Amino acid sequence: MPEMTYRQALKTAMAEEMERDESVLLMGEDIGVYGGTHLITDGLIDRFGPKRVIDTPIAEGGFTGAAIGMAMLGLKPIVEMMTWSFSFLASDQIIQTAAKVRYFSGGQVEVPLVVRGPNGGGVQLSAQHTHSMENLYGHFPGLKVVSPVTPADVKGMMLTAIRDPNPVVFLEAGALYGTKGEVPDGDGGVPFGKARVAREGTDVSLISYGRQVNLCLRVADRLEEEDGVSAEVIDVRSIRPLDEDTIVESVKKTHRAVAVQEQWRLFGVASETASIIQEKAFDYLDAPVIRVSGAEVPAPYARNLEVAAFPNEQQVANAARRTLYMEEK
Amino acid sequence: MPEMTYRQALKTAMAEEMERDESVLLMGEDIGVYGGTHLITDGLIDRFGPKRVIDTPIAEGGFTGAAIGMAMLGLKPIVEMMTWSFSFLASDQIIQTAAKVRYFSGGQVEVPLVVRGPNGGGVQLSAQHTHSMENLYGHFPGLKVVSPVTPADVKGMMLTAIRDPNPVVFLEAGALYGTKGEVPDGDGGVPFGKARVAREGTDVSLISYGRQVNLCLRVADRLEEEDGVSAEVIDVRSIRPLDEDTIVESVKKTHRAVAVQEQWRLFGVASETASIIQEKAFDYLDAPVIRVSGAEVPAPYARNLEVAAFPNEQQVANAARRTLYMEEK
Amino acid sequence: MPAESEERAGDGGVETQEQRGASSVATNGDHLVELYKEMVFIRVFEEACSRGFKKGKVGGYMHVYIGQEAIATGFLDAYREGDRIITAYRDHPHVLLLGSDPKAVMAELYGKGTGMVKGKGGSMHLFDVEKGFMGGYGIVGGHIPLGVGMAYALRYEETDHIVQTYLGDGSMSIGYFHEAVNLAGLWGKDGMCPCLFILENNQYGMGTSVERTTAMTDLVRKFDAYGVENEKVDGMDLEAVLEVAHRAAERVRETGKPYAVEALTYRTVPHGAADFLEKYRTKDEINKWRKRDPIGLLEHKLLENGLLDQDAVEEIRNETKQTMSEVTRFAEESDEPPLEELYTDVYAGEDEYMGEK
Amino acid sequence: MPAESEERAGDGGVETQEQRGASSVATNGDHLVELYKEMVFIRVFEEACSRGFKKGKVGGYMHVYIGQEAIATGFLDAYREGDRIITAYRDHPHVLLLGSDPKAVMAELYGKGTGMVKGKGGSMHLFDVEKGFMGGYGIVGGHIPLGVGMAYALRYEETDHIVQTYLGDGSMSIGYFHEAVNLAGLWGKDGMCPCLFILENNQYGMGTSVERTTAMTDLVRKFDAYGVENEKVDGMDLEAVLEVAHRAAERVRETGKPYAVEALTYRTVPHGAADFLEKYRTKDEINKWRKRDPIGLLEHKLLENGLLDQDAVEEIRNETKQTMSEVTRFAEESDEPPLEELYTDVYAGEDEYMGEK
Ligand SMILES: Cc1ncc(C[n+]2csc(CCOP(=O)(O)OP(=O)(O)O)c2C)c(N)n1
Ligand SMILES: Cc1ncc(C[n+]2csc(CCOP(=O)(O)OP(=O)(O)O)c2C)c(N)n1
Ligand SMILES: [Mg+2]
Ligand SMILES: [Mg+2]
Repeated sequence: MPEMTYRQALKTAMAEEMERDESVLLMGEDIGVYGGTHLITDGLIDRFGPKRVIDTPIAEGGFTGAAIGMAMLGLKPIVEMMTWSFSFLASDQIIQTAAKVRYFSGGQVEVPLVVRGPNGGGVQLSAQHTHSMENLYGHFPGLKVVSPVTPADVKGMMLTAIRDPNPVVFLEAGALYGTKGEVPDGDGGVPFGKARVAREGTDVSLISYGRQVNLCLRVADRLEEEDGVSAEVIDVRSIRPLDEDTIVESVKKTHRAVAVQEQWRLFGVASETASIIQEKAFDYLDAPVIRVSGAEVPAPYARNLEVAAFPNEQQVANAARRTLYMEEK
Repeated sequence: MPEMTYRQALKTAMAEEMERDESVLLMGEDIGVYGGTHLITDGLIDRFGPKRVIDTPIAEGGFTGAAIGMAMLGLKPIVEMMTWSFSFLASDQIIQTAAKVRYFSGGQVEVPLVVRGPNGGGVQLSAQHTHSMENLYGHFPGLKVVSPVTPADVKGMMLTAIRDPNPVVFLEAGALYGTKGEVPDGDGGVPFGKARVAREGTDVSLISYGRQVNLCLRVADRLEEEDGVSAEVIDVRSIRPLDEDTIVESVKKTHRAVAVQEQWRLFGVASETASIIQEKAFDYLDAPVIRVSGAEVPAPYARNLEVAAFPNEQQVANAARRTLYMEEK
Repeated sequence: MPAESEERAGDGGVETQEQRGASSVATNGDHLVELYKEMVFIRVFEEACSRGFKKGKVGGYMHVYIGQEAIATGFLDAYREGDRIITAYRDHPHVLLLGSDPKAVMAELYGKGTGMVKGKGGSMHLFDVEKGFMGGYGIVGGHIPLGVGMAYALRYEETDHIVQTYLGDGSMSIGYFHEAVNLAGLWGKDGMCPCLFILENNQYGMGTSVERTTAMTDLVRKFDAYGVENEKVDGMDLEAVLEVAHRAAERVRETGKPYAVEALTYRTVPHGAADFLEKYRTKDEINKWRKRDPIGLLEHKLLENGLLDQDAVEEIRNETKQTMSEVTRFAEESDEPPLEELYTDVYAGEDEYMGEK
Repeated sequence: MPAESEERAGDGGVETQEQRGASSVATNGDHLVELYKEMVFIRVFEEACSRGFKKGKVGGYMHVYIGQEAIATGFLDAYREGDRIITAYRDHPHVLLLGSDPKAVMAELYGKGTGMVKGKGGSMHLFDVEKGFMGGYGIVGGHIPLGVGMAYALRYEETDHIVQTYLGDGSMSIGYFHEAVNLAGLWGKDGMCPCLFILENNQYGMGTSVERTTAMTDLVRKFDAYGVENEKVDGMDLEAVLEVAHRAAERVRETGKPYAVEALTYRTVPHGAADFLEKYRTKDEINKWRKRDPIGLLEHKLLENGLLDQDAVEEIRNETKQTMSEVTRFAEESDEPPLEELYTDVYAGEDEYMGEK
């Protein structure tokens, strides 16, 4: 299997599907001539031309709406949000139109739309450019929401997203665009609604998604070394549909869980995770599910503050120890 | 104590505070000359003039932003969203500016803003006009979010909201504008961050907010009559800050909880409630917390479908029975 | 003065087959009589559903088109198969004029399973995709970008279809108008946006008159800011509307560039359900505009020219009313949607519904 | 042709004290020399922080103003105490020209506790409310409505202060521009919107040139759609900017009506941090514009008129650079913010922080 970066995997999936399917096109700010702010689409305008790689004015609501119109007539637009932080401006179109028009048209239309872009923080972009949107979009029926973290998943899930006849909110781990991993060749999609067991373990389940999965993997190593604890790491990966079974199965085995999220505590994915676990694995739980979340502040700029605003190894490791009634370190 | 409708209580609070404080003003679509779509502001333009009761063009993002600008210079604007369903268009201003500008200005400004309007469904307005926004806005630090259900609370919490130096998302139970209740005279505010015990009970806690509180009260009566079960009903009332203590205390007493919400299941207030309870009252719980939520569909138009889309008495009663390991009916 | 302006439409420009075909009393009286019947039909429909609303049989929000009939009637006369139509929530006449079954429309308003969108959308969300009607939308201005995107798609697929995007005066204040029309102008430079904007200027957005929403009240000139050429028409005069409709539609079809027409009109009834007081305008104003009722004006002209006589007018009214009783009866007698319908159409494909039932 | 237009500014209109005071080489050479120094200062500041960025000492996004200096320098010369200034993320010069401590600005970019917003905002979110600077914002166009609302508040409080709202060419595509400027025009009818819009047209929004964002490229005329009068100025020519700045500011102050000025300029450096390739424009184009560098142009004029000589120019540069080393040293040597600061300023009042620490 070839190694490639998250960025390359993403581009490969889009470019390959564009080759296969003429109805796939790209839209967004500076994705063409400029090459893409994060260079995800670099070179594609030369390959596919400006009718299929459309540079738009700064108008997130308007061009997302236009993409929905295109999708309703059978095209498959992939819209880049330069960052998901700008998507509040498109949230009305995504939620009020894309997610619902199939329903309120009595099933007369489909909206095969992908909206993609970097999500989450970690590069000092401060308050207005740092958000984790999974719970916001994940709340709404009619949308599918995914959050891949490995290069292999980002390729496979992008293929699935493009082929899905429904609107897909595709949340990329922006801070990881440059990270490498093995990516299978071919046009195989990774299905939505299946969590990934990123590491097997027996004593406690660390449940997360996005770049926090990597954090959890580091914590798992540390717990193994420092405490002889075997942690299982679950990469939720698909936010809506959410794979409750894999989560519940893991906890039935480990009896303990820590849910980790970069986003804020209230109404987040970790709350949902805890809520599902207590509902479906109540009798298996040996300790409350502990949530580790971002600090309850808008994202700060200064490096040290930003680091402190997001979950860190020590917090997660200590949360795991608490579920095991071990001493914190 | 005089009896008045929810609508009157709301108007009374705003009008009285406008009398007391010149810096309070109202903005929104058709709130002046037209009288307000829901007649909340009817007559106020005659009383306070068009400089203080500003009819705006249809531009939710723009006028909410303008109100934030006013607030940053010390005015206290109260913005009407004709329905919270239109607020996706203003969500960028509410979340990206109002909630964060104090933080990213290093504390140099305050935003004493209230954004208010009807929230939730129940009157056949269908998919684009029916939303419950508490989890969406409740997620963001920098905002306060409340959801009063009685006329007394709507008056008292509106007074508190206007006086609060922070942006407040004020979610009214639109379907209850015409319902009556006793409302204390005077200018006393109802504090944020305190849940209300709407009915005391010992066997199971029914936890909700907005118009579902009334549903829970009816269910409590029914459980008492039909099953001899004593249900406690908690009106969460303030979504952010969320009064975890009152919830946890109640469950420590009853050992069982049902969390009821009109909104969709994933990442909702009920998830948060369940999550808090399992975290803080783990050893007191005799059964998993059960969530009752709206059906996972955009709001349908037809009366029968709409009724079926929202939590009903039977669902809640049966959920309560399940927590008591009783047979469902 | 749009940057890329060629000439202002109306001052010359190619005259096409279709255009010459635009009906006037002189050239095609019979067709005008047909259109008169359609206008009466959509008027009677609106009266019928208004009664349904008063009786509590129609719920939610409902907005009728009374007073504005000449606009949709005229522009949809220029509809060709394969074109797409999109509008906001004041959508009954558009879908009816496209030939949808009025029973299905009325049943939708009544919230019945036989409704055109299965009772799921109601008055604001009519759809008939087979007939080119891409919906009815409830967020003011929210459908305008959709229309623009559809126009792009039609050229991307190398067809010569166009989109007619209807919008109200009130919608011009919202960001969507600006963002979408700007995109249309931009894409139009490459012939990639055959979108005809039809501004139904009924002078109010709910209770707010145009001069209370903007300091620049010559509304159609707002399209100048995007390089989208435009003109105005008397929206009460069907013949005038027909002329511009055919000419504009063909122009858009040929060039792939957007074009905008403002049709001045008046809604002689309340905005919608919740508008009981109408404090924002006077009885006098309403009455003044009632005298320019588009159906009345056309009727007068047809009578004057002997294309209709009083008996024929009576008969058309009576026939229409009779049809409408059947339509209403159908709606009343239809069943509510089966509860199972709650869970369909959430997603396309396999997972139609995700959740517990 | 705005609905309520009086006369186009520039063709007559009252000449005020302030206006006559606008400096030209002829009328007030000394003041021009002062402004020249300010322009050099903000240029050198931008060069210094750019070096900081390259060294990795400044993080996140940072956008500098190199090439555009005449605009803020000219317009802020018309600032009067009590006025408010608001702009987007390209905000260093504005706050510096208002007299904020450059050390606090540089320390902010370096993410230090001595930064002007305590290290919480960074380059895009500078604030100095005491000096009238209401921020630095990162969502394109998002600050425009704020400026309009502030203008309303200033009249509501019956002051004669005004707001200067800066915006970029790229921001004109977004709905906020439309919604906010329309509100300004509307409120201006009652004299309730003393907002001066300053369009910094540097011809690109990131990598997208104006003609790739709109079919109507005569940008300032977009304000016509809102009844907001407007004019253009050569944004490279400080004297020209000064003239319009003072005249426009006084006009807005007197009338309470908004006004817009487009200053044509060019950013002779990359857009910001992530713009390494600049594929969207040619070296030739950049060089062409470098020849019209606003500092160069002014320097040339001052030299020609004997208001400065080569030595003085040298000295100004050297002094500025020396100041800047101190500024940079201060930023480097300052401490990061204490961790406790993470939790402050979330809320005003009692509950500054809600949550576990
Ligand atoms: C974004 C948004 N804001 C407010 C409303 C409420 N609303 C419904 S119709 C309407 C007036 C629209 O006026 P106009 O566009 O002129 O259309 P008309 O009703 O006159 O046909 C308003 C404000 C809405 N549906 N959407
Ligand atoms: C809503 C939004 N969309 C996109 C961006 C990313 N972005 C940052 S600056 C910029 C270009 C803005 O151009 P312009 O307004 O001309 O200002 P300039 O940078 O030229 O000063 C873009 C697209 C953003 N910050 N906000
Ligand atoms: Mg109208
Ligand atoms: Mg620019």
